[in-house]
Amino acid sequence: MPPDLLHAIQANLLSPAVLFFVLGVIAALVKSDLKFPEALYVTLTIYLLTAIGFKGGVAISEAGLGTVWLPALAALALGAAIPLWTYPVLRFAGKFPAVDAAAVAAHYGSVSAVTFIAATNFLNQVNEPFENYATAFLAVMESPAIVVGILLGKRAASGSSSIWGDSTRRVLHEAAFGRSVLLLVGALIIGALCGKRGLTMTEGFFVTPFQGVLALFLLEMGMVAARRLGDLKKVGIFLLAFGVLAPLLHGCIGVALGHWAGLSLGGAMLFGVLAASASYIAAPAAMRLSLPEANPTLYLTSALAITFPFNITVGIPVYFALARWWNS
Amino acid sequence: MPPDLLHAIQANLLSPAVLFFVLGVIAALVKSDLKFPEALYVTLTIYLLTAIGFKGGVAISEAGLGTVWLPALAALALGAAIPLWTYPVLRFAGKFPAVDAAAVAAHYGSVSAVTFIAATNFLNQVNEPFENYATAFLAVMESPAIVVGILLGKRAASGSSSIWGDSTRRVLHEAAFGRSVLLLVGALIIGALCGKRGLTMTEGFFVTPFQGVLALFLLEMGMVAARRLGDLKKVGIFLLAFGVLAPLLHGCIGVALGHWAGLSLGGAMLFGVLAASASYIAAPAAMRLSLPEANPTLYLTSALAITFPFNITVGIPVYFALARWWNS
Amino acid sequence: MPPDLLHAIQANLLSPAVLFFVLGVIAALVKSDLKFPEALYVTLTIYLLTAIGFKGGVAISEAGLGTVWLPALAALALGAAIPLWTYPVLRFAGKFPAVDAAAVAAHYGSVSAVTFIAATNFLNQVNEPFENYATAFLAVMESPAIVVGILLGKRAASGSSSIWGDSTRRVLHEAAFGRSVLLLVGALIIGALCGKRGLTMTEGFFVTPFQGVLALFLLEMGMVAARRLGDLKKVGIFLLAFGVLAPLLHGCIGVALGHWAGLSLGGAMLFGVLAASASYIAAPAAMRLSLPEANPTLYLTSALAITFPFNITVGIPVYFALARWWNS
Amino acid sequence: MKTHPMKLVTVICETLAREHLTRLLAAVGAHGYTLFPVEGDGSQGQRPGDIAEFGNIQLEVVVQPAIAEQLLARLHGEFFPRFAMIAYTSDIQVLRPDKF
Amino acid sequence: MKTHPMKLVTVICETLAREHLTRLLAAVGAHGYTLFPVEGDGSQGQRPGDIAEFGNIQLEVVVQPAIAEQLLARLHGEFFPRFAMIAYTSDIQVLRPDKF
Amino acid sequence: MKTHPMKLVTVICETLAREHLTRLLAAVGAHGYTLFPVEGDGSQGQRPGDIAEFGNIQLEVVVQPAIAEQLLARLHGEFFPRFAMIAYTSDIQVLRPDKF
Ligand SMILES: Nc1ncnc2c1ncn2[C@@H]1O[C@H](COP(=O)(O)O)[C@@H](O)[C@H]1O
Ligand SMILES: Nc1ncnc2c1ncn2[C@@H]1O[C@H](COP(=O)(O)O)[C@@H](O)[C@H]1O
Ligand SMILES: Nc1ncnc2c1ncn2[C@@H]1O[C@H](COP(=O)(O)O)[C@@H](O)[C@H]1O
Ligand code: NA
Ligand code: NA
Ligand code: NA
Repeated sequence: MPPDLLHAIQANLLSPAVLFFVLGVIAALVKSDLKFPEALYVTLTIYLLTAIGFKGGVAISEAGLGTVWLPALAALALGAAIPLWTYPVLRFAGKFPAVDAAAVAAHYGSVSAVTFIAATNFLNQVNEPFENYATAFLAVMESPAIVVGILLGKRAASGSSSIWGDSTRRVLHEAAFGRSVLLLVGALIIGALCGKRGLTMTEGFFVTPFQGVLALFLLEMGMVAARRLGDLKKVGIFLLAFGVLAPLLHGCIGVALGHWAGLSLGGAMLFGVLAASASYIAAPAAMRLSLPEANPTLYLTSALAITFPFNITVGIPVYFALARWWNS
Repeated sequence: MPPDLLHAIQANLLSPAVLFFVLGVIAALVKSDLKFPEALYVTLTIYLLTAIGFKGGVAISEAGLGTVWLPALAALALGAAIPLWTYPVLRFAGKFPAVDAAAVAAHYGSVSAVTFIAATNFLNQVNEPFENYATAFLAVMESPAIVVGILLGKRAASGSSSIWGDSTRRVLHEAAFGRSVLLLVGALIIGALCGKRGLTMTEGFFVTPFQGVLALFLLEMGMVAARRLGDLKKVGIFLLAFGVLAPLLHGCIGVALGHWAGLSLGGAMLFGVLAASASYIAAPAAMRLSLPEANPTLYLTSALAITFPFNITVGIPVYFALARWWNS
Repeated sequence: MPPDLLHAIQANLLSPAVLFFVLGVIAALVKSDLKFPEALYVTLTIYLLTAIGFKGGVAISEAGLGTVWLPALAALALGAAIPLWTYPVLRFAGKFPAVDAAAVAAHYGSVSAVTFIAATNFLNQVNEPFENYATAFLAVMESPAIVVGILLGKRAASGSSSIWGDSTRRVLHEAAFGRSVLLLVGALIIGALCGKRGLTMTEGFFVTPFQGVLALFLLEMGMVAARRLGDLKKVGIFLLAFGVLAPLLHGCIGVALGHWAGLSLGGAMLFGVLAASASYIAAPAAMRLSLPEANPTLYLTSALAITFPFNITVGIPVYFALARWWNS
Repeated sequence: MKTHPMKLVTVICETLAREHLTRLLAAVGAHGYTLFPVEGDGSQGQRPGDIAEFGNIQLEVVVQPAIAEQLLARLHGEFFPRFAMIAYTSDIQVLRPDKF
Repeated sequence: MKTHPMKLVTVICETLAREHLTRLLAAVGAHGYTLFPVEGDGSQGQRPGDIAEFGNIQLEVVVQPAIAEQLLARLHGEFFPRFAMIAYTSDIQVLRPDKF
Repeated sequence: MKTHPMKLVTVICETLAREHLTRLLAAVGAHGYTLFPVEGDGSQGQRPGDIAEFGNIQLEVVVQPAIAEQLLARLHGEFFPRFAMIAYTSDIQVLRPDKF
């Protein structure tokens, strides 16, 4: 490994956020009675999403929509496209049933907001500037892959009655107004409308405590991810490998695409992180709603117990090294 | 409309707090799955009340009780008096049953802490100074109208057994020790005892994040208010008009009284806001307890779905313009 | 009383944190409907423990483990030893049944994190420096006394079946991985690994709002403690006296030991506070699990309704005066 | 184990009726109760439960059949007309009949 | 007080089935329901409930016996194969039979 | 739909008994359980539930009648003397008897 990469990995592993994640993993493994209340989990989610949304919106108001639309479109297209190649890989190389392949593919095309936030945290830490409006890419990448994945899966699954029947409408509703999209897009627009002045007023809340809140949240996510570790043996070696290789591949593609779309080193790296990350809240919820036949153990374990920890610890510095290599 | 007023309305509508309120309204209208946990709602309430109480108390310790008592007494009297004219209007012009008229009247004499806080936020934003001890007026205005309203309503309603019988005692207990009064008055006294030094110690909590927390809270309140919009058609045109005209009238009276009591422009405006605002938590709870015969749809819809959003968006800049006009 | 002590007591009583504690006591006594949601209580606990753990860890990384190990060992030994003399006192002078004496003894050997935090708050307020790594003493003192107390009690109690049988293993598990130990020790290690740079990144969360959060938490603890006041008459005069005299005695011993272990005035005082404080969450939970025959009214009332309020209000300045006297 | 028949009365109602209800329980002679917040939907609309004051509670009380009877009668007469609520009884078996 | 027999159907299931369930209730003609988050353990593993999406809800609905029958049949056919859940019915007594 | 009789055992107890209880359930052979925090009032005073450790939980478990019997017996012998709690059983109907 090149010394730069090693250094980046070490810097990442020794950041408070990642160490709290590790503490969470340990807490779950030793079966500590530590447990976050559900209300705290939701509160942290709302906080993190509105904070990055708002800051992203302010950044858009500074940069102008003209700068943002092209890479945002690229992000959207990439998200929608990823299931198109992951589905056949899982279906034919992995021999998964069609609905399961579609469900897993949807997860990897969609994104993990926490992974994205951890990556911006990493960039701050190594003093690498990035386009703050990258939050807009996060916002547009959550839903397209979910819709594509459901369409792929629906051809195979069959809903027997009207409770299941009209789900396409509901999926599109979720894609547009689901909690995380609504908060992100809403806060983005608010930030764009308020501009710098709005940020000055609220930075004691949206900026000052942000990094510490992220650390606390990753403590919880460490526990949540580790609880799924027991399912690793149920998913098979193919999905284990997929959970590490898919993000690496998508990270490369994302970094390249981000670079091509004119982003800075930091921005291209974030693009790679988004492509590499897999959704573990929005996508599972959508799958239970629209493809309830798909086996949740498969997609939850790969997204939450393999890809998420991999990205948080090793992936982020790797995509950073990739972006640096590409840029030079 | 005078350009100043237009400008003030625009400034208000483009503040983060009001935009998050609008986002909440939208979230409810599009039936998003976004939902605040109950614990978060309570936490935000506790935070906002203790924070303004504490800061208000520090301001009292600076200004001296001698300065505060007269306007505080005026506030208390105004709160107790408002039901005396709103009740007959609702009873005879509006043709409401006596208990309903009394219940609605109680709501409009009492106050909304959030509206008050949003108004101080507005004043900060337009750099208009105000008496920080105005929180004391908020504290003394919550209960009197509720007591008056219940007395008005009790003459009409009839409690058939002892569970309902001893409610007067309980109402007075609530008026003195109910959650919001206790937190506000308690924090006021603590602030007054600690003075500036206490504020220095705790401003990283009570001041730094305050505006952002308010924005988050208004996001929730937008959802809560919007969920009641469906009831608008149930309350009739009279109450709809009342929900807008009563605050305008009370705002005028409040601004005038505040001015007369020797407050600054900002202070008089806050006085007007208090008079104009209607309670939607403390008063409904008191009505369910003491006038359970009154129809909650009437008072909740008018206070929460009409008056509250009106004040937050348009009312606040209007009362500001009034105060400015009065002052010049 | 020497004027210095009086002054210290007064300074403590007029701090926001202690005044909010008093407000909580009043809220419970007047039966206000104020109630903290359980999720808020847990959140505040997690926040306070990780914040002091993290800051303590950073302090260890500055001071070096070489400085910390000796006083930490002394703390651990003191914690384990306290039950050895409190048990016979309660058993023979107090005439308590063996399990009850053992249970109460465990509580007084263990520690109250909130009392410790309130003491650091006091030191900050009177501008007295102290070893920030003292959090390490807090971390090592929670469990030993609980283990000792359970061993003392087990000889007397008898579990009739296997649900009760294997509890020793579970007690040791709790002692090592229970929520508060895990958070404290985990955050300590994270802080030590991250060092000053980690603190710079997260101080907007772990430092800026800390004092205000503590004040809010003490508001809740005031209510919780006051709800137990009704049980005072059930525990008898002996335990009442014990609840005040034991902390005074342990405070003296702690201050002396801390001084002997080479700590500064502030550090020795914190040592005394730890010795003097009694656990009211971790120890009761361990007792219900391992000595369910012990009467919870006894240990909860003495630790929570007597010793805790005594320490928060009067004890802390007394131990401070003791440390000053010892140092001069 | 010998078990004894007892009645479980379950009440689901708006939170703001809580104090009235617990006072009614004391009045009819119940020895304890259990309650928790719930969400609900019914004839008076959805109650999402993000604000306790606008939400529901579910209250469960174990009582002697005669007390259940009395409780229901008073719920019917004094509470049903005033609050959004439902109530029902079911048959249960307990071990310590004297406790209830 | 004259009481009337009615059925209480209790469903404990993963939170993500919620929307399907409430739609099913509407489809079979229930007039209301009550629900709350719960933790659980069962054949599909522990559900600790710190993240609602990975947790359980308990849903309780009071219905006429005929509707209970229908509800159970559809739960059996359409829900049991898809979701982690249990369901059971019990006999209860209500005062206002027309409400359900 | 053919339903099968089963027993629902409900236990309301102080939170700190939780671990003992779930171990007891495993010991008597229950296949799952559901629990949630509750507030309560009883002979041992009010439990307001703002601190989980000082509050109550309600635990519900569906079991075969024979297991219910065993569970009750052990609750009576080992738990009632030690913890603030109540327990009761009721008759329910399930669709998949082999699940319990
Ligand atoms: N059929 C039902 N089954 C279960 N819960 C119900 C039912 N009807 C009403 N509820 C509950 O009782 C509350 C008040 O009912 P309502 O007065 O009909 O609005 C609702 O919010 C529900 O929580
Ligand atoms: N025997 C049981 N008694 C009570 N609740 C149960 C039982 N079995 C399962 N559950 C509940 O139903 C949920 C789903 O069950 P399962 O599909 O078996 O994992 C569990 O998480 C529990 O909350
Ligand atoms: N009669 C009752 N009905 C319903 N719940 C009860 C009853 N008695 C006690 N409880 C519950 O059981 C808990 C412990 O009861 P106790 O041991 O009597 O204090 C109480 O806190 C209540 O939650
Ligand atoms: Na992705
Ligand atoms: Na008013
Ligand atoms: Na101690």
